[in-house]
Amino acid sequence: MKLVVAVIRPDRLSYVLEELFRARVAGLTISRVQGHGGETERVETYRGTTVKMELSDKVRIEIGVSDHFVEPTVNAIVSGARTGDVGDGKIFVLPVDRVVRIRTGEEDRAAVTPVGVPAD
Amino acid sequence: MKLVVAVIRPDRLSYVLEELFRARVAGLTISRVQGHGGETERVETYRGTTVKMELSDKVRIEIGVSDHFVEPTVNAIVSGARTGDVGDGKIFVLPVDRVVRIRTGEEDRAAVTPVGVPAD
Amino acid sequence: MKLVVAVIRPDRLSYVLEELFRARVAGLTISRVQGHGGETERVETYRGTTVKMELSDKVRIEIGVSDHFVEPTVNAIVSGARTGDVGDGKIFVLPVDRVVRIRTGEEDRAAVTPVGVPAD
Amino acid sequence: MAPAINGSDTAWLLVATALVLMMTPALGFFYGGMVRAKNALNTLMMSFSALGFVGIVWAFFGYSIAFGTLSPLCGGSSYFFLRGVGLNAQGTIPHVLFFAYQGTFAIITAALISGAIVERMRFGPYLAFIALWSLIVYAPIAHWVWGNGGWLGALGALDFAGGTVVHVNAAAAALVCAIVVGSRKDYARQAILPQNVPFTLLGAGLLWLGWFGFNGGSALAANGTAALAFTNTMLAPVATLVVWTILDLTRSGKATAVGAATGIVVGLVAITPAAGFVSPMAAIAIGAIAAFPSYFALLYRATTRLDDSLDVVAAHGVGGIVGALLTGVFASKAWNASGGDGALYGNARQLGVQAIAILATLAYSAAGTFVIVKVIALVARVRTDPREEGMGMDFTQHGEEAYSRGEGALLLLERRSDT
Amino acid sequence: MAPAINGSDTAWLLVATALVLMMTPALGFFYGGMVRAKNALNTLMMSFSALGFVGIVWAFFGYSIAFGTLSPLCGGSSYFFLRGVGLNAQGTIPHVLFFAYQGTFAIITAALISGAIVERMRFGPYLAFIALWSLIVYAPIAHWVWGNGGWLGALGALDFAGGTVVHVNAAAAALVCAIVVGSRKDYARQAILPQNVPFTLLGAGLLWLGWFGFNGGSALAANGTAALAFTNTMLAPVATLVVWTILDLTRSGKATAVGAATGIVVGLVAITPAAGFVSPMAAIAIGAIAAFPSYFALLYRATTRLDDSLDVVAAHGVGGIVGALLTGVFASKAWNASGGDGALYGNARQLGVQAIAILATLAYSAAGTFVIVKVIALVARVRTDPREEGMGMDFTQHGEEAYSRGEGALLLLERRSDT
Amino acid sequence: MAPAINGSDTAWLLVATALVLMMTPALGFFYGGMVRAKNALNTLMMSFSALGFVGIVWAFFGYSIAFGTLSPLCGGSSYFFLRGVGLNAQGTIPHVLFFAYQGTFAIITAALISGAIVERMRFGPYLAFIALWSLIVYAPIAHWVWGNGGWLGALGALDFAGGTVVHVNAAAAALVCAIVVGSRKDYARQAILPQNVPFTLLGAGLLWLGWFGFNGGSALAANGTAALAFTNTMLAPVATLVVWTILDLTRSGKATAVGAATGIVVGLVAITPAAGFVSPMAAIAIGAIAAFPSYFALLYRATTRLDDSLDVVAAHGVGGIVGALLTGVFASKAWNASGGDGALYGNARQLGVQAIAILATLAYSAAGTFVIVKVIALVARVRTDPREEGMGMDFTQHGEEAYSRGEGALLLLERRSDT
Ligand SMILES: Nc1ncnc2c1ncn2[C@@H]1O[C@H](COP(=O)(O)OP(=O)(O)O)[C@@H](O)[C@H]1O
Ligand SMILES: Nc1ncnc2c1ncn2[C@@H]1O[C@H](COP(=O)(O)OP(=O)(O)O)[C@@H](O)[C@H]1O
Ligand SMILES: Nc1ncnc2c1ncn2[C@@H]1O[C@H](COP(=O)(O)OP(=O)(O)O)[C@@H](O)[C@H]1O
Repeated sequence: MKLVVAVIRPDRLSYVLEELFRARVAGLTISRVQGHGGETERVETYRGTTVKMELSDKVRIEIGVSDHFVEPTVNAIVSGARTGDVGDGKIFVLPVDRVVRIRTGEEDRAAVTPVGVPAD
Repeated sequence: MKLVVAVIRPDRLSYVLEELFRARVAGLTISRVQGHGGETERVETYRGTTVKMELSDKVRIEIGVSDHFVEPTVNAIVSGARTGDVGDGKIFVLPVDRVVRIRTGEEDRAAVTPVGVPAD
Repeated sequence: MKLVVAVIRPDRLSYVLEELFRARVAGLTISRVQGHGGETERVETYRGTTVKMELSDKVRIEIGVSDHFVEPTVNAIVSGARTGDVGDGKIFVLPVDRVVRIRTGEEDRAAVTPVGVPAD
Repeated sequence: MAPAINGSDTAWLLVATALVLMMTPALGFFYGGMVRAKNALNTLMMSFSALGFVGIVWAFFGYSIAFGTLSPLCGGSSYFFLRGVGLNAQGTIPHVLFFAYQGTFAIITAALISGAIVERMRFGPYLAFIALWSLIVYAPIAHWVWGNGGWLGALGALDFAGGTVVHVNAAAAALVCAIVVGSRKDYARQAILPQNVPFTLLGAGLLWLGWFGFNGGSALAANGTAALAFTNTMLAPVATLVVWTILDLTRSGKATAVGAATGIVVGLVAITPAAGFVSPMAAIAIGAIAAFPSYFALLYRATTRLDDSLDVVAAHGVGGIVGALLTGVFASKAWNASGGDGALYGNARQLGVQAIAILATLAYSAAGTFVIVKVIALVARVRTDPREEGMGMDFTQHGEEAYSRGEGALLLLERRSDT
Repeated sequence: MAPAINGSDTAWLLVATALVLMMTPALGFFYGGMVRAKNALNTLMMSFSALGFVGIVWAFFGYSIAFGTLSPLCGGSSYFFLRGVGLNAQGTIPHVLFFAYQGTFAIITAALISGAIVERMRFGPYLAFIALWSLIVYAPIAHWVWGNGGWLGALGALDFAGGTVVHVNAAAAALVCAIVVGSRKDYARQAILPQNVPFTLLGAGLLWLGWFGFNGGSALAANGTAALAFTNTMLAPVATLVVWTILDLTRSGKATAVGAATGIVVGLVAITPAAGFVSPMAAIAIGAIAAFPSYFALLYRATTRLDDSLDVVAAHGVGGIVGALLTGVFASKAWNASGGDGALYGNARQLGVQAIAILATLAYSAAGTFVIVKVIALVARVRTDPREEGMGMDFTQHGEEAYSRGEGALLLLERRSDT
Repeated sequence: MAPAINGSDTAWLLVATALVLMMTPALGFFYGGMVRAKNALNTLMMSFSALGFVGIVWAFFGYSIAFGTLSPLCGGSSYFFLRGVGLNAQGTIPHVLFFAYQGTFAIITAALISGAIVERMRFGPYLAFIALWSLIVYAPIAHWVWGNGGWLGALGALDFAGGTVVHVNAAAAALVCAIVVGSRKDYARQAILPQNVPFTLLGAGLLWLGWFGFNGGSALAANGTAALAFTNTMLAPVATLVVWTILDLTRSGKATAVGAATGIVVGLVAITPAAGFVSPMAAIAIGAIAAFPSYFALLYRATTRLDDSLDVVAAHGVGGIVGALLTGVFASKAWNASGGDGALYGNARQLGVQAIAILATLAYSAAGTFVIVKVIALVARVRTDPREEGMGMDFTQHGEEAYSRGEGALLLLERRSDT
């Protein structure tokens, strides 16, 4: 089992979701994050205070998949998230010892195959 | 050392916390996330725009534990979070190379045993 | 490749960022989280309802680095985040199988070296 | 009644009416800030929708029931559908304006009740309830006290701007609703915290602004009585706010913002029946005294099984009763000849009259409310099931979220194909 | 004109002017709640800046163009830079006050247009547009209908408070702007959801409050006509809100909050031209009828390529036209002798006159707007590029964020060194 | 003084008083939007609590000190506890209303100071400070300028609605407080960004609305002077807003929303002393001119060690001084016979008188404030320790959060067991 963690642009999320669903990835968790990388910095001014914004909004996607599913998942994310401009983000693939589905107690593979979810 | 990552329903959090404290797990980090899985989708309408909400609110819990603590931690989460309906969430157990307590620089086991915390 | 995950105090973030940039770490992702540990609990009252706040605001930093970069990264975080009071937070170092830069498809080391970023 | 329309009275009542109408949205924010984010819109809508559903039935029937001249108990149907409500003078202002002014009272009184059943009552039944309630409960009681030959008015009950008609009345209904609808599933199980306290403060600030029209306008003229009612509407909450803050500080060492907003409203409620009858110093006394019972009622309520979620009873009920009784104590003909003297000025009887008005209102309102809710319950499910309640009323009742980010929201296909 | 200044008329107009001025910030919140968080400030600023840039040109030129006496088509330059605008009586109120009151109308009319081009129009060109538009389009049309010897007024067109001058006018301009500026890059591609529906409700509530000054004040006196206009301004939205809610419930089973806010505004728009001319029951009819065309126009628009983002056309255009026409149906001399009779009272011709006023306004406003935008486009880029649009207008146009957390924001060095 | 109460004057003053009272909550939002979320409630409470703690001492003592007739320096105790403040005419309005109107000024003046010490001053000492300050500093200065035989008034100082009494006075106090209380621990170290700019815009919009009552009401009648003051209160901020926006655009290419809100307030401050004395075109000039010094004062302040956190000095101090001086330039008997002529009309002396009023206010206010804060510091710790400051004032002072989610909040056991 692997945990695929991706950081993408917020406005690419809906495209990435479509790609993932098309790739039959139906279970995932996202969160709103902020990232720093090669993006050009933004300057903001509030009255006399001028600040450099080191961070830009991103969305973090976390997907637990069984090993043979890593490749299609990564590809789906890349094709949905890529714009070609600096700031598209990263994907990290982490090893997972164990996965549990809370509702049933099922483990690993079984745990990440959602019930009756048409993959789109 | 392991990192236990759980995604649960927001309204189960307080129950999960109680279970964890009872299990003497006193250090954890949570964040608000949104998840997609087998839950029935929600449709919302704003004037002429109708949208399908693919994501529902969840809470993500992250707990660094020493290996022998994994089992009780997972059990505590499951018993606090389970409702039996689709959407209860998942638990991922990830391997950890190293843990550092910033305050003291202590590593690994020592790092995750909070100071004078009565486990509830 | 490793993924360094740190939980720190919000008001230490800017110091930690400075330290990280000084350490030539230029790519990272942060998110707002809440933590429970040894901090003294806070009590709040809303009309007749009195509640104990088990969680305090923290910031979670996630940094993908190549192995030889782990040490300087951890040190930078520690020196920026430490106050010496309970609640300074933790650092977790997780193994990573694979890193992908979405924009280019580059993998691993290449993927985490941002373009033309003067490390501060 | 004076025959002619007076320009300055009209000018003031135009403003007063606008201010009171604005109180209902303000109430929405006062309430909406104290619920959870997933129920914010539903709570706001419970106030906003009263503008529509109470407003319309008021125009068609309510005004006539309240201000017709049929009998001491009911105004009758003479004004149904605004028949005979024209530009002629009612007192010294145009009749249409008098009608509009009174309508804003009916609207907010019904909206007040919502505080007791937020986060769980289904929206359709709620709409039916407030519409029926304003006709069956509010309009008659308004007639009793303010209507032509209403029996409580005839009895000499003093209620300058609605301490009993509006606040005690709404609180009795709220109590019944809270009991019949039942507690929220999380009540006393999980912490239910206010999603946006600034909204609650905004609501309190705008309510205060509107209340100047509510009390000051009840003089129905721009005269000394209006000025008195106005000044008292400023001073009473000032005193309540101070006492409330001190109580907070002595209790927990912390002066809460929710408490400040609550204290302001309690002071406004308490002075409502007295505004045009008592001296400014008496207004300060009333405001200060009223802080205590409401403050402790509120603490006590939270330890009980009664999920009067936003404490309509403690704030409007207790506050309204205290205000109505103290009106019977502090009222003074020296300040308003057309008013009355209270116990303090040798007329202890007034206290009794006030008590009768309170009891009559409590009894009729509670009974009427009970019947209405039960009847509605026969035709529709009044409260949401736990699952819907868990998802939040905003989605289940209104198909919306208060603060959307748009993440993971996909446009429905048919929609996209159109373009 | 009456020679003398009347105290109560002045008192009422002072308040009415303040209320109408407040409508522009309120509009900012009504609009600002419906956009995405990254464009919240930009949308708010489109209203707030109108207070400055339209306000100043109104004082210098606009008032004279609208209320000067040169010709039936244009007021001319006699009042430029407020020459001759003093404390003398204009009607029964001081001339300066009449000027200020009319200025608040010019400001909000221009701000209304912004709803069609939010989230994409560059701010500089927007400022130039509203300033020019208020002079070239608004002021002349105001003159036609309300000005001394304006041709539409002379023709007998009835527009009590600006159904055509304000709403139809703004909607025509909005339509042209939406087309010329073009759609948002995400329009019909991604879900664009309201960032803060409570703000939209707040805006609607405050707009209603202000509208009492807008319609009630248009009587320019504290008299029966003001009371009538006021009452109708309360009743029409009440009816629209009820019908709108029922339409929502029948369509999706859910009464939306955004819908409630929209319904209130549509009702206010529809009654604007009729307020002082029709009976209260007619106001209810107008409000109820007006709900239908706007409701369905709004649904239809969303299925088209026209990104009139906040539906200025469906709400203000359709609502304004329906209201103006229904004024020609329901107007009754029995309620306002200085008004007129509508088709219902045997004067079918009035409907024709109303239609002419509508068409003239639509034509001139559309044409004028088109020319202005095109001219501005010659000297400056009118819309943002997709990248800026993606980052959000708040940062790209204003260098700010609506809700900052301060995370990862570093004070710039020079700044720090100073201390 | 005219003996009789005038209806229309009373109507207008009723409204004006309500509007000015509403300015204090509005100020809370103007300020509250600019602080960090963890201090939002504390900042709001600093305004709201002034309604209570300043309001009550004003009723008991302040009014008498300001409007009693003892001496040119102090009004004395004749009106203590509202003795003799009844329904009799004060000017042409009821005395109680005059008292209430003046009270709203005392309240907001004290609240203005809070902008200089937000995010760090402990709440208890703050309450003590504003109560004492309003008695020891505000009331006497109000007496000097507006009181019966006050020496500055006698000297011929022109301050229509409080440029010196309110704004210069509050700014002097703010400066002293900022210095004595000291900077926030993060000031000039970390970026401190506004948590909710829409709230700041909401506050600015509502402040403008209220300011019409503040300036327009200061005519104490619904007459030409009120209309003039009103119109100028509309035009000056219009001009300031335009100039401010242009300055922003020229400086950074971006017109900021915080800047727009600030510009509006600066324009309102600048016109306050002049409102009823100058022509509308002069009001535009004053508003436009006043933008410059405040704009640059604000930029400069941020580069210094002075943590006048919300720039009370730059906005109200500089703006108030500029306005007071320009009153001495533009005032014209032609527009207000009971006013005076300024330098522009051959009366250079007026400028000197204005300067004296400013200096006297600055000196007395600064000294008085210093003494009060130091005395309070003897009995209580005035500022929070760094740890509390880091946690945020909302929790440490009020035991609340502005926007709770309820996550990880456990009901306390005793609480749960009760049910
Ligand atoms: N080493 C890293 N660890 C964690 N997140 C990173 C790392 N590098 C980049 N990111 C995330 O990816 C986003 C885009 O990365 P960036 O380097 O700016 O663009 P690109 O990947 O196109 O070169 C950043 O905003 C940040 O959120
Ligand atoms: N493969 C996955 N990777 C990450 N998170 C997941 C995954 N599958 C489910 N989740 C999270 O768990 C939540 C519930 O999962 P779901 O499959 O809907 O219910 P159940 O686990 O009861 O079948 C989802 O909303 C999502 O947040
Ligand atoms: N075992 C853990 N797993 C995950 N996060 C933890 C763990 N222990 C502590 N944390 C995070 O670190 C923060 C500080 O930890 P705490 O133990 O309170 O202080 P210290 O590390 O100084 O002893 C907590 O608020 C929590 O967010």
